[in-house]
Amino acid sequence: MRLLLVVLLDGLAYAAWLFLVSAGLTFTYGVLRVLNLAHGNLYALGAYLGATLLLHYAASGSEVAATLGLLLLAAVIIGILAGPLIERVFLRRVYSRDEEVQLLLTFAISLILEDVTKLIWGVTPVVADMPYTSFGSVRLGGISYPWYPFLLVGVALGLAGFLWFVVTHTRLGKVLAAVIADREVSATLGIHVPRVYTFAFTAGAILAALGGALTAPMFSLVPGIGADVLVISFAVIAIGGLGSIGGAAVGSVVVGLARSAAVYFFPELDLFTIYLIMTLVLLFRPQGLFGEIEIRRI
Amino acid sequence: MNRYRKVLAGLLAAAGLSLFVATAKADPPAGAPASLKIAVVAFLSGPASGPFGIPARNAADVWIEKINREGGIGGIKVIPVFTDEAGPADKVVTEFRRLALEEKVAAVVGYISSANCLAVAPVADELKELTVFGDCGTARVFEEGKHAYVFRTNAHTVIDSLGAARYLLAMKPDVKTIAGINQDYAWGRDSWEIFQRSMRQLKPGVQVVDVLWPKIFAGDYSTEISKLLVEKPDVVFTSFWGSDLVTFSRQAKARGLVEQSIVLVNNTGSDIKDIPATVLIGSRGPGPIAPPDVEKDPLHQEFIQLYKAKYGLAPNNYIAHGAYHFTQALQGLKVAYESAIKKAGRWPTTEEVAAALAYSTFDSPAGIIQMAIGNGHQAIEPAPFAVIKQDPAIGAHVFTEIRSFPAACVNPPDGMKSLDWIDRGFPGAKC
Amino acid sequence: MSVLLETVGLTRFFGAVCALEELNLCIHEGDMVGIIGSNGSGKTTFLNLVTGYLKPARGCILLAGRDITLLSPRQITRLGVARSFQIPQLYLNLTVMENLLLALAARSGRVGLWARLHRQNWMREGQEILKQFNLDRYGEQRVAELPEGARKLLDIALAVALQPRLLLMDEPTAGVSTQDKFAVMDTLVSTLRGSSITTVFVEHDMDVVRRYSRRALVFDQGRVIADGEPSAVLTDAGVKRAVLGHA
Amino acid sequence: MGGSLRFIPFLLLGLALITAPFVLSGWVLFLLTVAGAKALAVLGVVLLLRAKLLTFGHALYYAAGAYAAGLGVKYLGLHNGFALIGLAFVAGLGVSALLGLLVIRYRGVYFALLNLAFSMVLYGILLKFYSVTGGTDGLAFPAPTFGLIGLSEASLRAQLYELTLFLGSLLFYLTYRFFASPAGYVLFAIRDNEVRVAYMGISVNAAVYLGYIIAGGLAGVAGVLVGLSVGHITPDLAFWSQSGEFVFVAILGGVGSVFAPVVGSILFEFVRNYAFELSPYTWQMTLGAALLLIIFFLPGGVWSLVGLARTRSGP
Repeated sequence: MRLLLVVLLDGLAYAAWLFLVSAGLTFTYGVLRVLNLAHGNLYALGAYLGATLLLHYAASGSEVAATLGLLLLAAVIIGILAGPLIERVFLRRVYSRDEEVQLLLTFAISLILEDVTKLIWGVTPVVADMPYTSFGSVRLGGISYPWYPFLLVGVALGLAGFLWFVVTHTRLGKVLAAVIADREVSATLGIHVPRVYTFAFTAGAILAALGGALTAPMFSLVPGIGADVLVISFAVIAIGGLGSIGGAAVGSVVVGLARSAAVYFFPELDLFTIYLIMTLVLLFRPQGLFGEIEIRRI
Repeated sequence: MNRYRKVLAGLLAAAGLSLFVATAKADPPAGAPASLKIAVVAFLSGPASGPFGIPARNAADVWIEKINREGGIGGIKVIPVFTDEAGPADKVVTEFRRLALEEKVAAVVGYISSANCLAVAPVADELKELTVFGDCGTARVFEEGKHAYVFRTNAHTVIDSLGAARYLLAMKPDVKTIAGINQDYAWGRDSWEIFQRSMRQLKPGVQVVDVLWPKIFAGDYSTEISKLLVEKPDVVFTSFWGSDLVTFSRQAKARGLVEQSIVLVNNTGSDIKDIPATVLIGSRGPGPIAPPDVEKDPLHQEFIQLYKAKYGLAPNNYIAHGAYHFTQALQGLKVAYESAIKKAGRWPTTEEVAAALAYSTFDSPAGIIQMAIGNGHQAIEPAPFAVIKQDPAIGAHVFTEIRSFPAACVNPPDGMKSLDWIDRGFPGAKC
Repeated sequence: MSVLLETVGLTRFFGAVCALEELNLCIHEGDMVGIIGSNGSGKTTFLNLVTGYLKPARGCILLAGRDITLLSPRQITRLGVARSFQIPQLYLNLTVMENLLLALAARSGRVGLWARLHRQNWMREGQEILKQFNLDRYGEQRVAELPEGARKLLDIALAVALQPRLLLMDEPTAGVSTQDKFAVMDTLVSTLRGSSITTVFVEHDMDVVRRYSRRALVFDQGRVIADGEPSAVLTDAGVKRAVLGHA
Repeated sequence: MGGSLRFIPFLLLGLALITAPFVLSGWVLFLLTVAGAKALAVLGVVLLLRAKLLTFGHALYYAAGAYAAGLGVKYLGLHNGFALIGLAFVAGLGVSALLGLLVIRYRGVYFALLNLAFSMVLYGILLKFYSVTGGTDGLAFPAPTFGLIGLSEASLRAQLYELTLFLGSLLFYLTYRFFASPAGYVLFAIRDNEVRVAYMGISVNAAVYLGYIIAGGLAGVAGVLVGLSVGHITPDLAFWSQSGEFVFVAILGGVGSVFAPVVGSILFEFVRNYAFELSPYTWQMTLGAALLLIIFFLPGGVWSLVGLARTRSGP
């Protein structure tokens, strides 16, 4: 029973992380129908900048709670810098071209960002763990947990709720829905579609960077973290259904719990859990748990 | 061009021999090249570059400068060719062929990844290229094959984990339960295999409660740590290094794992400040953790000073052996060349240098190196271990309880495979 | 005449909208049937259901007595049902001839991976078909460079090249100018007359249906509201209102 | 008359390639061998790209081929080069036939990333089953034998080169025939319009499956040829960056011709070997920038320059 609780707690913490890193990918895909292969690199940039700000901030030694604000700031800076740049300068030119060209384009950008990160931050691990260690810890199920991962559970829930609210209850959500449903028609309705695209891509970039920034205090940052995150977050959103925020949330929880159970009961399977689930889901529901099949009009 | 230079050098030498004999520090032997090109291969990018590759490259840089300042090898100036080890095996082998066939280097020093050593060794034999491995750990290189042109002037990985077992029992003789958490790749698997087999021999009855295999550079170990906290083993053995060890250390400290269990790291490769106090750590061969005899070695002191002067940091800034291992390789080459010159009375052939290096003994910044096993192609080294302690006086982490197990205690004898030697109860070990 | 195609209680919804309701229909061998109706009356849905592109909510489809309801478009095509499309469905980056050669290869059932696509007998037959459709001057052009009208004809040619038992055409004259309309249909009908192909075509032009079909079906809001000899059916006031929106 | 003359450049090129070992340095020869072998895997990527199927996991079959042969050496004691190549080919075909059942239902991003995920699973398996695969340390490929022809160490490189040349030429010719066949054209047709393909009574899935298996088999052979040349294989063969490299080379060369992958592959290997040394930190950036330039300014790849030159100079 106590073991079950621990498995659950670890699984939830991992699920929160999964959701934070995959929300941006599925959001961007949902609106633009472009899978951003540079997602992992935006994540890495957010993480590095977040860590840098933390290190800077820790040196001046102020409030601990404000560190979260710093991490958010890092995500926004990266998103605002990279998002419009990538969308306006590059992506915009290939919307009319084939899907594989769009993938190649984001792949090219991912290669470039990988080295940009290396040029700025080098190859030695960057460590900035203030929030992780200084938020204190709590005893649950007889063992000690730091607060920070549970804080992330809260942030993930909050983010999921916020995105749900924006999509379903705001004017912006309606605009997005219109653009998703039909680009041309929404343009005739007076929606400035290119602006919506820039906005949506930037929002996705901020989300990606936020995932990274919030993770930074838990991990040490090294070159190559972006690629792993891309594959993992793709698996999560493929399970949930590409473009579905709710799907990403459910996918995260499923994978998080399964992976935690695997570490406890079948440690050798740890690496494969996520892919096993993905394969199973796609075998029986190719469009993912919450995805919809599109029928082409002929 | 080369031949022209050689002829010219020969003529000059013949004509001016009597004039220069008094002033020249060391006359180049007959048939010597104008310069000695040595390739230095290490990770300059990727996750292994920070803790291992860059320090190793820098160490080779300062050590070659020192060798040249003191007259070069056999009176010939050494010209280093630095290249990056990163990339898949086919790229690494292509690069090795380029160094041997296009750059025509006299010797290749380096390689940190075991996979690259295994890939390069047969090619070195094929191309008859003298190759001295600078860091890689796997025992397979000389236990599974004979390589006439390949040497390794540092100990192989057996000392990391056998040393860890011996150190653990020295520090905590009454250990009852152990758990392992190792990166899921070849070296992590090797480390655990050697450690648990050694423990089984040294203290039968010790129980292995769990072995965890997170993937390399996984970045998050909180679930694994929860499990270790639930299981409460006396000792947690880990082969983590670099960024993985840093992350694991931080999470383990925050969660109280360090207080609950003894954490034992066999081969550190991270900054001492990132590892919590009370953790037991080791390093492959002396260097960053230096027993008294190595500490006193003038080469050790000189190396630290040279490195600091050029790169601003001590070479053991990272508790990584790479930096020391590359100087060992260069030192071994220098000594071998010079003894081969002495024996031949002219510039030696590659085969003569190889013969001189086999079963040789030489001094290095990591102390005395003996090329004792693997047909004289594989060095043995002592295994130094320590406990990390916070020193309030200087406000930083320091090593305490330094202990070094003699080379003959932690290395198998010549001609015996490591795992057989362990399973047979370390016959011939001198501790 | 024997029944070639029969639908029994065929029903299909799009969300809450009923696109086709309880359709019971028989098409006889050798017939030339024109289906007419306003936009959204269920004409194209009917073709999509018969050819397996959509699956019905209820009901079944029989081809020469065989139930084909759950078969895929490919399987139904292999059973001898070919169709053309309202918006031409072509291989834009292949030449006109290559489009046609693929249809011929498909018909022969020899989509092999060794012998060439451009083989002599297929090329000859392809030339003939192109001639019939007045497309022979476009043979070596990429479809992407073709004018709209020629694309429409090629789309139909690809279906005819399969030599089906049943040919379904979705608005063969849509996008064709008024003066060319009859020319296109004349070409088609003369090509089809020599064969034993049963033809069903969907149209919204009353004149075309009146002139070329032997039987007219009128669809309105998912149901057949009239069925019979074209001149009789199309003069009905209710039909006119349904098709044209006014009487 | 003109028809027979057209073969002369090919004949000369063939002669030059066959006699290359007597002229070129060992390093260049080795590079050409590796580039030629990898071109086979790239050809598979190109084949799939013809049907608009972009894969970021093709290294899966490359590694499957290499490891099938590597395990053949380790456990079956196979040393015959032809047997090893056969084994790799079958492994490439077999694994792609199995996974193909799942992935052929997908297009676009799903196809690209499902392949990526599967290749990462293989990568994980190769790491996991350490005692079988040697983990990251990899497996050794001792010098192979070729039936009755005994191989001396000295001539091994030249023989491997010739083997790669002949086997590669054969497979390229077969693929060329495939591209010209109805089944090959169906891939093009799928690229343009899957609906019409189905309405011709042609099975889209079967065509994609066939293409996928052929691409898998080609990659399998590429894997074993590279393994034999390098002498050692590691799980990196299955890593995503290897797949990314194949895609890059495919786009660099272009998908217009079976020759394009060879041109792209050789160009890539040489540039990589120099550029990597010049600046290891900006290597990927260079690749990315090159890819952007190709996407925007040279969508047909380097091969389209050949076509351009031909139309400008030709009658």
